[in-house]
Amino acid sequence: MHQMHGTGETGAVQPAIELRGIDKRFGAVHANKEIDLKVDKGTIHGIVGENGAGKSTLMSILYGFYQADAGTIHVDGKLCDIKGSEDAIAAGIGMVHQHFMLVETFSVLENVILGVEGGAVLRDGVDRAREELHRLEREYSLDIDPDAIVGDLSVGLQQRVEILKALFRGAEILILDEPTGVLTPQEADHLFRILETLKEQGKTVVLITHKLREIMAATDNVSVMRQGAMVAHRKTADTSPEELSELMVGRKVLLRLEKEQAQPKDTVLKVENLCVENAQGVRKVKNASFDIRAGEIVGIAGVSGNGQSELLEALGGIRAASEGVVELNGQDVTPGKGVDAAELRRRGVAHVPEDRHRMAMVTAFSAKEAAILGYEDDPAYQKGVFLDWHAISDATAKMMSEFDVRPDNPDLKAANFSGGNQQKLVLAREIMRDPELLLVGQPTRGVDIGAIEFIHKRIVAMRDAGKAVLLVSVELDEIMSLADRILVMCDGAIIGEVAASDANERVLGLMMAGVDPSEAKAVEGQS
Amino acid sequence: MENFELVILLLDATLRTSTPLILAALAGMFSERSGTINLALEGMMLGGAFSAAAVAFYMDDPWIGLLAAIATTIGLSLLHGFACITHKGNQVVSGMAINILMSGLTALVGIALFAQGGKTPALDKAARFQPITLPGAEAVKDVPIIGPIYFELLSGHNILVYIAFLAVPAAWWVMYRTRFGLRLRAVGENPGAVDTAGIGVVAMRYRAVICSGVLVGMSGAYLSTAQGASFLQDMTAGKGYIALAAMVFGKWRPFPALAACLLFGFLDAAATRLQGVVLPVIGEVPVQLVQALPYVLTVILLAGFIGRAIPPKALGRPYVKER
Amino acid sequence: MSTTVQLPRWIDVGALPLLNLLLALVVSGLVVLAIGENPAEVVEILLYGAFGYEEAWGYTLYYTTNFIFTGLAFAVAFHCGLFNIGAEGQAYVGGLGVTLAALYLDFLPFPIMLVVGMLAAMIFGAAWAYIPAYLQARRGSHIVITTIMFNFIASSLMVYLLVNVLRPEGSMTPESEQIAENLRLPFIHDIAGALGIEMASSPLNLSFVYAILASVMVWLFIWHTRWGYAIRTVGANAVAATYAGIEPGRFIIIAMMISGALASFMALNEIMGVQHRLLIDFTAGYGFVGIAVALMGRNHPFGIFLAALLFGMLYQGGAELSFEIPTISNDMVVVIQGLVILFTGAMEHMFRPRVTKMYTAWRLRRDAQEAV
Amino acid sequence: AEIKPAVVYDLGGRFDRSFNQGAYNGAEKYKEDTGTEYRDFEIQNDSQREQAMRNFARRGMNPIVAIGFSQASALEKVAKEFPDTKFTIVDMVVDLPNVQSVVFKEHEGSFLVGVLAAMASETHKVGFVGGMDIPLIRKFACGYVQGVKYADPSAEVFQNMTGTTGAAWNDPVKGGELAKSQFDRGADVVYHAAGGTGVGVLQAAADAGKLGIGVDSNQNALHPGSVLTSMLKRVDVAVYEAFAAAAGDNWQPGLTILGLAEGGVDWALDENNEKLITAEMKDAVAKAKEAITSGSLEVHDYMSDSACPQ
Ligand SMILES: Nc1ncnc2c1ncn2[C@@H]1O[C@H](COP(=O)(O)OP(=O)(O)OP(=O)(O)O)[C@@H](O)[C@H]1O
Ligand SMILES: Nc1ncnc2c1ncn2[C@@H]1O[C@H](COP(=O)(O)OP(=O)(O)OP(=O)(O)O)[C@@H](O)[C@H]1O
Ligand SMILES: [Mg+2]
Ligand SMILES: [Mg+2]
Repeated sequence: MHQMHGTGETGAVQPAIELRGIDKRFGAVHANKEIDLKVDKGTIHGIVGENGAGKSTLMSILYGFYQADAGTIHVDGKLCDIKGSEDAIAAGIGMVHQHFMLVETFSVLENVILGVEGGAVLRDGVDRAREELHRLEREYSLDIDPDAIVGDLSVGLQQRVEILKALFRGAEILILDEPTGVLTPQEADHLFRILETLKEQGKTVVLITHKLREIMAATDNVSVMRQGAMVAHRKTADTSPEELSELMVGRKVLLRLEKEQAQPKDTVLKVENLCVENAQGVRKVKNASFDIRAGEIVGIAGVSGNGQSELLEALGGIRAASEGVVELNGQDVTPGKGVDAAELRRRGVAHVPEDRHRMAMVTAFSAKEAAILGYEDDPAYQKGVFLDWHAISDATAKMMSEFDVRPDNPDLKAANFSGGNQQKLVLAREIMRDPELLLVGQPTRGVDIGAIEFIHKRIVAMRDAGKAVLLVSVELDEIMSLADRILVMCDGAIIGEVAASDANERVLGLMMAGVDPSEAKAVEGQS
Repeated sequence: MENFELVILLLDATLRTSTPLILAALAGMFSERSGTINLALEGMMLGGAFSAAAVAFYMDDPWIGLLAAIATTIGLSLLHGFACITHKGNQVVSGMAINILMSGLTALVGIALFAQGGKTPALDKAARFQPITLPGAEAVKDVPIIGPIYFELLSGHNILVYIAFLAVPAAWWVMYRTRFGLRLRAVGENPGAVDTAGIGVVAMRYRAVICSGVLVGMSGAYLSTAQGASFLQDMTAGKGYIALAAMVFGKWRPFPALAACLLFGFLDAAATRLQGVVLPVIGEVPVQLVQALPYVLTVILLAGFIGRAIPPKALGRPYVKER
Repeated sequence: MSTTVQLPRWIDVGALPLLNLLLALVVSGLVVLAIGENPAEVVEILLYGAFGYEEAWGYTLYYTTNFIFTGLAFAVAFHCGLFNIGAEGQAYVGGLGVTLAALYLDFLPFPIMLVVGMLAAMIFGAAWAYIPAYLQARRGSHIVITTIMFNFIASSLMVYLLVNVLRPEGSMTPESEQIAENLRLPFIHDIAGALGIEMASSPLNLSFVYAILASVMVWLFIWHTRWGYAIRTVGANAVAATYAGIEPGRFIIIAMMISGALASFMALNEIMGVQHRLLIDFTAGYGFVGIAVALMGRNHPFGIFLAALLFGMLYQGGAELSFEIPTISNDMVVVIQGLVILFTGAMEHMFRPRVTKMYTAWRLRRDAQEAV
Repeated sequence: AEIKPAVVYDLGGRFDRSFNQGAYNGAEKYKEDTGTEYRDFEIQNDSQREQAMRNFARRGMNPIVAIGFSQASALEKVAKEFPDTKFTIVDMVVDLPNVQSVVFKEHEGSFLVGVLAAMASETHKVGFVGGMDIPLIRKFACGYVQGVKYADPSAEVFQNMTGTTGAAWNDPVKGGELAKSQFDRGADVVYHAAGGTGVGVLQAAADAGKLGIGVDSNQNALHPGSVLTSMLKRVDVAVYEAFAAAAGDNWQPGLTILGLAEGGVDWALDENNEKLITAEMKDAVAKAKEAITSGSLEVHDYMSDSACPQ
């Protein structure tokens, strides 16, 4: 990625998009609060904000997917009444959604022409589309086979189809919602080159991302959202990652955690040559070998999508190993070979998955029902053949008070807790079991600052009590401040290990991008 | 030679028995490819059969009866759509409700109109679809091989039989070669993609169930004004479900569905003729086994033992944007 | 809707279904008007037929018994996220179990037979549910379609057996032999009689008590046992179930087999209780009505009881209706049934968004006032 | 005496243009003749039989006439519960002190139409379509075959049954298909004993320009010129007689058998089919009738030994 040129005289040019007073509620959730936003023509404009800040909602309103409760949208200075995506497309807006909007059983070509078929009978339109597609492919180096079935394509290629869709419709303004979350570093680089080309052609790009590095490298301007409100606009050149993250979370980002030197003891978990495949049979973890000892926190760093999730799920007993051996305190617990999640729990493995909302929570349950998920067999919760709801209620109340879950009502439906509070409940459930081994993914994603500190302290306390912890996080800050040893994963393989004391963001970053550890350190040494 | 004749006659009967299945299976396909489960085929067929017979009786014209049948089934489709598309109700429940409702309503209205225990009066010739003799059929009647095939098998069916068989390539063409078909298939796979492409999901799905209504209306009219000569209570006798099975068996595609309908129709025709026949080895053919065969085959297919039937991805799921 | 304020239970499970039911009845009234009869009179006859005399109560509760069983059957599967449309076939095959037990184990004494008959029904019903359950759990076949197919397969199978195997020599009807006197479930009026209470005779029999017990057991099972918990987890979030070590496939099979067993209890009422022989189509669509009963009762045994009572009333009152008003055949009840299923089942969301909105607005206003 | 009679029809209902309709006609005729109102009920499924009868009995309806053999087991039960109510059952024997059973010698009537069918046939092939496959219907078939062979020993008879359940009485589409299959095989006269299903058989005959033979009621008028004749089974008489006997206080429990001699079965000749029946046919059938009533010709009853002489 090369450095951006400044935009020059902002304000002199007509903004490509102007949003005024956009307001949107989903039931009781106030997703967008009177938002104003100006995006200059021919620029790349970043939007950052924590999970749930309302970024996707705002852009979906601009694209006509949702309707705002209040506010106006101006495109090229003209008031634009966007009632549906049709109007947005007509106004020259294209969007690549966070969750792709593709028909997987269709070919690339069919996906691209959907909605702009050029006639009631497909044939003529298809031929014209094929030519146009070729032109676009060449112009933006978006190589893709127009007749490939989209479901067979990699995520990166699917994203290209989305971009092609927008360009085919003649988009002058392109919105990309977290496009790099699912990409390999190479694919991400390619994407940014494409965006650069678009900009050179005078098109406007709105880029939503969590990665401040990308903002700093690729955008001209940046806007920050927090809890549904737009809190700041900056020229990228005039801001810093520190300032942005402070704006995002609403206070200074936490500094390094104070903690003692680790006192590792016996090996608790031993992983040898572990291979794991995803549902489509693609090998996502490749020959991973490592071990974790009692009294240490091992962190796994990596760009999301590089196999960490599958590794964590396999160790939690949810996904079978296709090869390799896993031992817990010397006993074989290789997932899929007669050992499942329930068995692992009985043996003292607690698991906080990355996607808690989807995997660790049953939102239709009451809080106390959710609080025994995975532990419903615990004798403490039984009274004869029945569940002892009094005991469960008491236990839940205890979890709630200890982890400051609000409101502290065990009978409230889980769905009625905010995202952060749901997560605290899950953490409480798993950590308060006092397990031998804690597997934890993204422990602080979406929780507020106060809670982050609290959770970090609890994890360190577990370590100090002689437990083993495996931490997966894409936040390098978090990994570096919590872990005692850091393993870096790239493309399914563990490509290296760094002691926390030696780690810094650049080395880890290079390794995460697949650069060999020794080389990474050499590069680092030169700078 | 005699066997040849028998086979021709059996196939001839197969065409007659599979016609309502073909029309209904195509109807199911249009609805389900757009993401709306249509268990209501049975009830709609019944409603269509009733309207066709009743109106044909009053007007003495099968074509007006057919129109009435189609109007009725479109109405029912819209009701189904209103429950499942507009109000995001459960599609299975809505289908079952329509089936039960029509089973009662046709009889009730029939009694109110004709006081014959839910039947409609027998239709005379003018009020029914009559067999059509294809050009030259009489001429080749006595030519060996060609005669039986052309005269017995291909000629001499009523117009709805020919419409049903022509509807299959037509449906294929619409599904795979037109803008409407592309959008329809897309909305059954990923309504989000259709929505973001600037196409209304709800309108698209309504159009699909209306197509479904048109086809199933013809199927019902065939039962009461072409194959039969009056409506009687529950005369569909599970044909709607067989058509549904054929559609699944045909993996939600027109030509394979046609093949499934012909197979099921053939089984039905054969069961009629195999009755009481003692075959070597097997002994007397249990008619019930032959009758159950379509269902058994469909289950085996669904279990993935012969190929795989993958339904449209969004099938059965209402399109919910804002949770 | 999840992001809005939660509706209080009395609206969610009380007012909304009632509103839908009311609409169904209004439309039914219009149908009655359309065929030239007086809806008020129809309602009167319906109510009189269902509750107006002692015997009517017996009939109403006899139908209710069937609906409780099939409603519970649907509900248990539904809690596991499964749409079991196969209660009809499961009950039919369950009836085969009862009949075989009664015909071949007739040497067993009465009280033992009560249990054996029940077990036989359960085993057969559960076994019939097992196949679609297995196909869903292990091979991903859609349970809605497979259970529909299995209804038809059951129907063919039973016709074959009744015509070719179970029909006694020389009999013209495809029915099994009568089951022995001492194997029948006692009628409630007989039990009452034995206790010295005079009661009009009706088909209401001991299986009604089974139905009440089954409701309590289902309630305990679903909300107070680990298995019930596991089943609900699978139904609400299969991914979370896997995470928790609850294997969805296993509980899909368990839930479906329990569902099939519950459906098969209908055979106790019909065969051991009333018909005393296996006959063609004795299930008479009760299995399908069970879907409506469960949905109306919000899949809770108490709600199911109330909904079953409603349908029992419709059935019995409807029979009276077709006796009293010749132009209204039994089909009127079928129409009402269809409308009730349509409005309370398929269109259950019709009023919900509006009611939710109104309630949310009211709540927000109230909260705002309280905050002041 | 004042009576409150009631009729419970079998599946197929009072307008099946056949068996049940015969009963309806009998009841209607009685009402016309005497002004006595009656109640009737069409059952929709097997479970309703008992309830219908019990309902009538409880309301004091008396006598109650049950149409069809399927009613037997339900009637047996209800009759025991209401020993003071008079029950009449048509087509089946129920041995109880308050039950009168009326059965017909359908084989005799079928014999006559068999004679006519054989004489009307030009292809020497005739057909039979039965409803539900039960001994009673085989009895029809067997009598018919005997009649055909009597008139034309070389003739071939195709036989089909519609089904094995009650639904077989009410499936005209299937009936039509069966008739077509028999025409395809060369038959040109088809006799049905299939209740409502037979409507489809006669329709198919009319459509194909062949001849059908009706059953139970006089069905000649359904397709004038295409229905050769109808085998009359005087269910109407049975119902009428039951009502009349109860009113005249001479109703007797026990078995009544109605054959040719008693006028319980016959063949139909009216303006709709007079052109189809030649004088020769009339003579032949009259001769056969005479022989049967006099006892010189015995038509084998299938139900006596569950077999039909070939
Ligand atoms: N369709 C919807 N229905 C109801 N609530 C929604 C819907 N979409 C989003 N929300 C809610 O609106 C709020 C903002 O969500 P949004 O998806 O815009 O956040 P985001 O900033 O894009 O977060 P992320 O970084 O996780 O993508 C959240 O509380 C979310 O739960
Ligand atoms: N899916 C949901 N269903 C019902 N109510 C919800 C849902 N999500 C959020 N809410 C309600 O909306 C409120 C705000 O939720 P949201 O997740 O946006 O909170 P938040 O500001 O992100 O808090 P946190 O920082 O704890 O995640 C919650 O208190 C909750 O009552
Ligand atoms: Mg987002
Ligand atoms: Mg949040």
